[in-house]
Amino acid sequence: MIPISWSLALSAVLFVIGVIGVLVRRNALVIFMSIELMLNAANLAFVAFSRDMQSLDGQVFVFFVMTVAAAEVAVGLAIIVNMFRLRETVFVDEINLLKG
Amino acid sequence: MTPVPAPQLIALDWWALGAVIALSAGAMLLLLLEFVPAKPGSSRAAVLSLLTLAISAAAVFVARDARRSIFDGMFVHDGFTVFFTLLFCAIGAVSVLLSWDYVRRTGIHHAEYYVLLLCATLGMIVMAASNDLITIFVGLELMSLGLYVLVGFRRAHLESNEAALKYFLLGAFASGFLLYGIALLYGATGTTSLTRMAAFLSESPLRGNPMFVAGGLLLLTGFAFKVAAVPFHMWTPDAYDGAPTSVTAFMSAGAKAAGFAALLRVGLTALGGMPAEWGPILSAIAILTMTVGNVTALLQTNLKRMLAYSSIAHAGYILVALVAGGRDGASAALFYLAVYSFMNLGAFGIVTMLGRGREERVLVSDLAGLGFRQPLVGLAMTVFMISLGGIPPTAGFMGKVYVFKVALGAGLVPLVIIGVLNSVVSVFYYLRVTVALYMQEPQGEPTEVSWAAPAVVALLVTLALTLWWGIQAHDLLLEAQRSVMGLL
Amino acid sequence: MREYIPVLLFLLVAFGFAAGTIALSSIIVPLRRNAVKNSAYECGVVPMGDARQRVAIKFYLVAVLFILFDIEAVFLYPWAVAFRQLGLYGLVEMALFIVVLFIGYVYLLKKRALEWE
Amino acid sequence: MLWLIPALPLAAVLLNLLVGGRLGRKGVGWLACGAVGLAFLVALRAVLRLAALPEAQRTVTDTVYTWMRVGDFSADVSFLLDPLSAVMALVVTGVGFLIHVYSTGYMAHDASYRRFFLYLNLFMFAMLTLVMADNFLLMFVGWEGVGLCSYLLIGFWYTRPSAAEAGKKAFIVNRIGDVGFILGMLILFAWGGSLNYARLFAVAPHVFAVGSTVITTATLLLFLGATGKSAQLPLYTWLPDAMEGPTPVSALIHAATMVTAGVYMVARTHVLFQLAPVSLQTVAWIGAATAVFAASIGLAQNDIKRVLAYSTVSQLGYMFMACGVGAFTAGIFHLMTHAFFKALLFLGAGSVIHALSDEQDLRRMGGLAPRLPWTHATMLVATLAIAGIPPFAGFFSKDEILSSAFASGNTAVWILGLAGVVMTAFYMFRLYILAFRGQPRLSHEAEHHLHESPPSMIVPLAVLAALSVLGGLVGPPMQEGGHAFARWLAPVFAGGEHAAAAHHAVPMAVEWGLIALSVVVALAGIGLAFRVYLQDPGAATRLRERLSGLHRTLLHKYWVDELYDATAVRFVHGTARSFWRFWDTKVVDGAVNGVGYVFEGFSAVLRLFQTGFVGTYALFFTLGVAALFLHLLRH
Repeated sequence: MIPISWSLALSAVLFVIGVIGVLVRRNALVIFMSIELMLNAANLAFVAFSRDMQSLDGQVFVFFVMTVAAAEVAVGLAIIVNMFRLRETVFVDEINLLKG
Repeated sequence: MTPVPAPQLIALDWWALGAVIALSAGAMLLLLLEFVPAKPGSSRAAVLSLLTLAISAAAVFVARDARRSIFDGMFVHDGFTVFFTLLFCAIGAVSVLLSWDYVRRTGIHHAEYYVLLLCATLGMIVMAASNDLITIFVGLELMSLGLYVLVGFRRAHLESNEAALKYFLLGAFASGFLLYGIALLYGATGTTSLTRMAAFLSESPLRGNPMFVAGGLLLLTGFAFKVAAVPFHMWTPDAYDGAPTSVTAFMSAGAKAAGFAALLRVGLTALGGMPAEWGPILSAIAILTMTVGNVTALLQTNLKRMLAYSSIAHAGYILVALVAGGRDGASAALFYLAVYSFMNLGAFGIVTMLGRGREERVLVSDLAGLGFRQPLVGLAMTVFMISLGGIPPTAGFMGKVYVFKVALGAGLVPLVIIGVLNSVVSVFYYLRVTVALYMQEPQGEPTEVSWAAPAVVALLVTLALTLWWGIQAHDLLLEAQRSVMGLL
Repeated sequence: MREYIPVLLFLLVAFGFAAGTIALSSIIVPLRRNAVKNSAYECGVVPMGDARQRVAIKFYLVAVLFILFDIEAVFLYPWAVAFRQLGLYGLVEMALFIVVLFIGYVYLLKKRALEWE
Repeated sequence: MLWLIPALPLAAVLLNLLVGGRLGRKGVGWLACGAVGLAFLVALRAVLRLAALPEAQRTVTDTVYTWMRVGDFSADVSFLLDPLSAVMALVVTGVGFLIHVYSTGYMAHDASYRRFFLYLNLFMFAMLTLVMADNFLLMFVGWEGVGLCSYLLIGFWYTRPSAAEAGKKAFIVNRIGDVGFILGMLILFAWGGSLNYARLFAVAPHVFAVGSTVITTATLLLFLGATGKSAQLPLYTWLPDAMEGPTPVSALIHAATMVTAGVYMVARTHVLFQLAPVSLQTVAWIGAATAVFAASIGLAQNDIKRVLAYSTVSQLGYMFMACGVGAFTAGIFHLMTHAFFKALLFLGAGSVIHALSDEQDLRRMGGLAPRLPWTHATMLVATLAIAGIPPFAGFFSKDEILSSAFASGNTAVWILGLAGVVMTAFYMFRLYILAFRGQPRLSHEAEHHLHESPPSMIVPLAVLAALSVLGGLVGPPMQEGGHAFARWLAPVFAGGEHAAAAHHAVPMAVEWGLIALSVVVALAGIGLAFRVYLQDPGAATRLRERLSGLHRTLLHKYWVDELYDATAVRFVHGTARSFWRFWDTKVVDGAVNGVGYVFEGFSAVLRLFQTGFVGTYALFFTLGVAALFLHLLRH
């Protein structure tokens, strides 16, 4: 059996990769994918804890997170596509009408 | 293979769940009604939304004295839930009234607008009523997803879309942190139920357990984002600025109150009062939030942005109450939230009325001379501004008095002094609005006001409450205290 | 303090790994841009036209809708596993769940979101 | 029924808002004056009832309702009538009523007649709330309210940029003072546990050690609030600018009532101030310094209202001086007499301005005495009163202040006070002479329209003149067991007036000496004014003949006059003017604006962070999280 610390380490690494991805990428879609990575890192942690503690709560939580993530995809993609239609760009460093 | 017992719902529970059921049903009904042709320009959707909100509020009001824990403790019906459900229904209703004419003017009059507004309200209620991190998360996302779309509802409008994109990306980012925090808390305590977490912690306090503390902090971060606390606030001015103004009004009141509701519930129920480690952190955040919000607002020329920064600053005052902690702190926060919601709705409400047709006037200078041409608008705006500035005899003043009183009681003298200094600074930019109203002549085309009966009703209600709670704060205060006492 | 050292190490490893991979890839990969390299990768076939060409929005719409409705399976599975234990209550709840989704489906149908042309 | 006193003007405000448009000018005027007049009568009846009570029970409170109650903390809307607030309520409603009546004449031709009375009544409501509150919180409500009204009324003619600017300045300076007030209040609450006067003052001696840092800080902060509202050094600059408002406003708000709120507050909290000797010393010194400083500036002003404004600042300084040496009775006494004669001076000045078609420059007046007989007579009374000539009201109160200062051993403060007396007499008679005596120097236009004011303006002048003559008689010096006014206030200041006790220890002869000295000094100032301003070669011969005795002696020593003119006057003028130019416009304004610039600078910097880029926002978010974790690691 894989020790829980390994799963947790993996989850932490995934999370940090996600955070760094959000910080360094400029394509809104890629940023969004990085955020999904963060969510999945959390999912991994949930599942790992769940198995470690023999409790189902964590796994149930993962279902909800997945659902929410799917809904977020729908909304997010809609916003990003609309942005592309209006501005012909998905690069977040070209989008700053609102500032100050 | 023992059967899982079905939850036994007594009649009272159905009333308690009434708000949630009514809002879900109302939202779905509105979606389906889209396909029953209506007269062009019909107000069906708005009326139905109001009705739904009224039914929700009424259902919860009927069961206001009940204390029920439903669905294996995931959903609790207690004083706290009742207080916030009523608050959210009121915020929703005022927002619907403000949207009524505004959405027509700006060409976003679709039933979906109201559906999303109802869903977001539902999310807020779920956040306040949840006693489990799972449902809190679901409620938060329900609210956020609704708001993301509402912010970007003017699809052809560059600013609206940009605001939605920023709000969405950062909101999802913050959700990631929140979720990871929940995961760590779950790992540390083995449960997501707030009650069981509290029980677990009372047996084996995890003081200093890194996983527990880190989890708590990440959770705090997630909520701090929703309430727009510095340094997690940066989305606020842009999102408020770009969003349709009626949506700005709704989210500035509702989302903030919901964030604080969840934070308070988690802090008070699960973590046994605010954890000691949070004290200095919350103070630092409160100081930063007040100061950055107020100081940045000083130079704003756009009314919506100015009010956005002001709403950041107000989150700071509420955080002061949270630092004071305990039930007193919580009741001060509730009191302030209720007061804040209405004065802010009123202020943004006036902004929704500025301009005719598609034209929107959102600059402070657009108010020039309006005080004399439109006395009601001038008077109402002045009252909202002095209330936001914490000047008597308005509700905002009583809110600050109570928050600072509680903080003094907890020995937070420096924090209170900083708060007071901040509220003095804030008066300068609120005053600019009144100066514009009464002491400036319009440059160029004077601003027209779009009068519409529903918006006027909303304005009068918020105005009356802002004044009433300034003169007679006692009832609301008792209500806030009772709600906190009744926390299950 | 001592018990935080693992956390610190943990963070260091996590950050280090992430930073390391990025750094490594930028170091060991010789950066020589040219037109061919900058063009989209299309499984060895010479790309035709700009890859940025807009895909019909329908693809995206259908894909997203598929995901949304597909997700319901996530909830159906556990229910199916524990179907007998949950009994009638579970059945009713699942029915409600499906009804809510169905309303969404009806809405989509009526909005002609699923019609291809 | 105490609540009725502030409620009456408030009711007038609401009526004016609701139906004012239909009432017409006359109706609006009647409504506004009637409400205040009625408030005066109600106040009078309440005070008479109070006086009928035995001395120890002369405290009536009337709780209207409770704003909020939290545990032991309660914020009440509750009014208090004791001898001190009785004096204030009568002065405010009485003088206020006269000024309202006057305004119906003065503002008769203004386009915004209704708005004017709306603000004025609102002010009365706020001011009465301030003086009749029985706790700090309600007092603060009134305090902010009068500030707001003052701001609205200074900027009343908002189309004039200078008026709008002056309004803003008043607001900013007052906010600085307010910070002090709020913080002082917070400290008192944090340590004293209550904001109710009675409760706080009862526990204060047990909670605060005499001279402890807490009470010193708290009282100094309160005093900062008072300096803002009462225009003392260094926060006085807004008051002269406030003269941009209509003249009745200057009389009511910026002379008789609102600006004395700071003095009232210090007197009200005398229990606390007496626990902090350092604060009391500060009050005395600031008061004395302001008294002299503002008077010296008054010497060089040519705008009739500005002279009066600096004079107000100076007189307020005397009141603080009295409080600072522990003679609170004398301070309140002077507050009352000052309300009479200063209101009269402003109204008289208003009458002059009105008669001259809005001319305010003293250099374009002169010789008005025969043309405006009523205005002239009443102004002369007021001028004599402020100069401290017996038996006019100002003499009694000012003399009491000076004697108390002398008796308390603050000789330096006393000397400053005496210096102020000379200057006061000098600049007031300078004003009087330039306006009413000598050759007319009017513009042709003003000459043409010159007319005495209507009865609605003259009657209030006459009443105030009577009060300026008789008002001092309630407090003649050297009475066994204190004079009537002191006995009336004794229950409030009981046991507190150590300085007053010392005052009575001064031997009779010394006391007479002090009185004589202050009168002589005042007369010297007056004489000097006559000499300098009527000696002018162009001055009317009639006056020269009337003063021929004095004139001849002067003529004799013509070179002295020359020298005086060349040195002293020029010097005094020069210093006063440069003081005004430099200190007023550079240092104080600079500081006020500087605070603004600093904050705006911060604001500009903070705005830079708001780049509009999602990446920046996410970065700050992450940095925030990182900071939280670093904080954890350190603990």
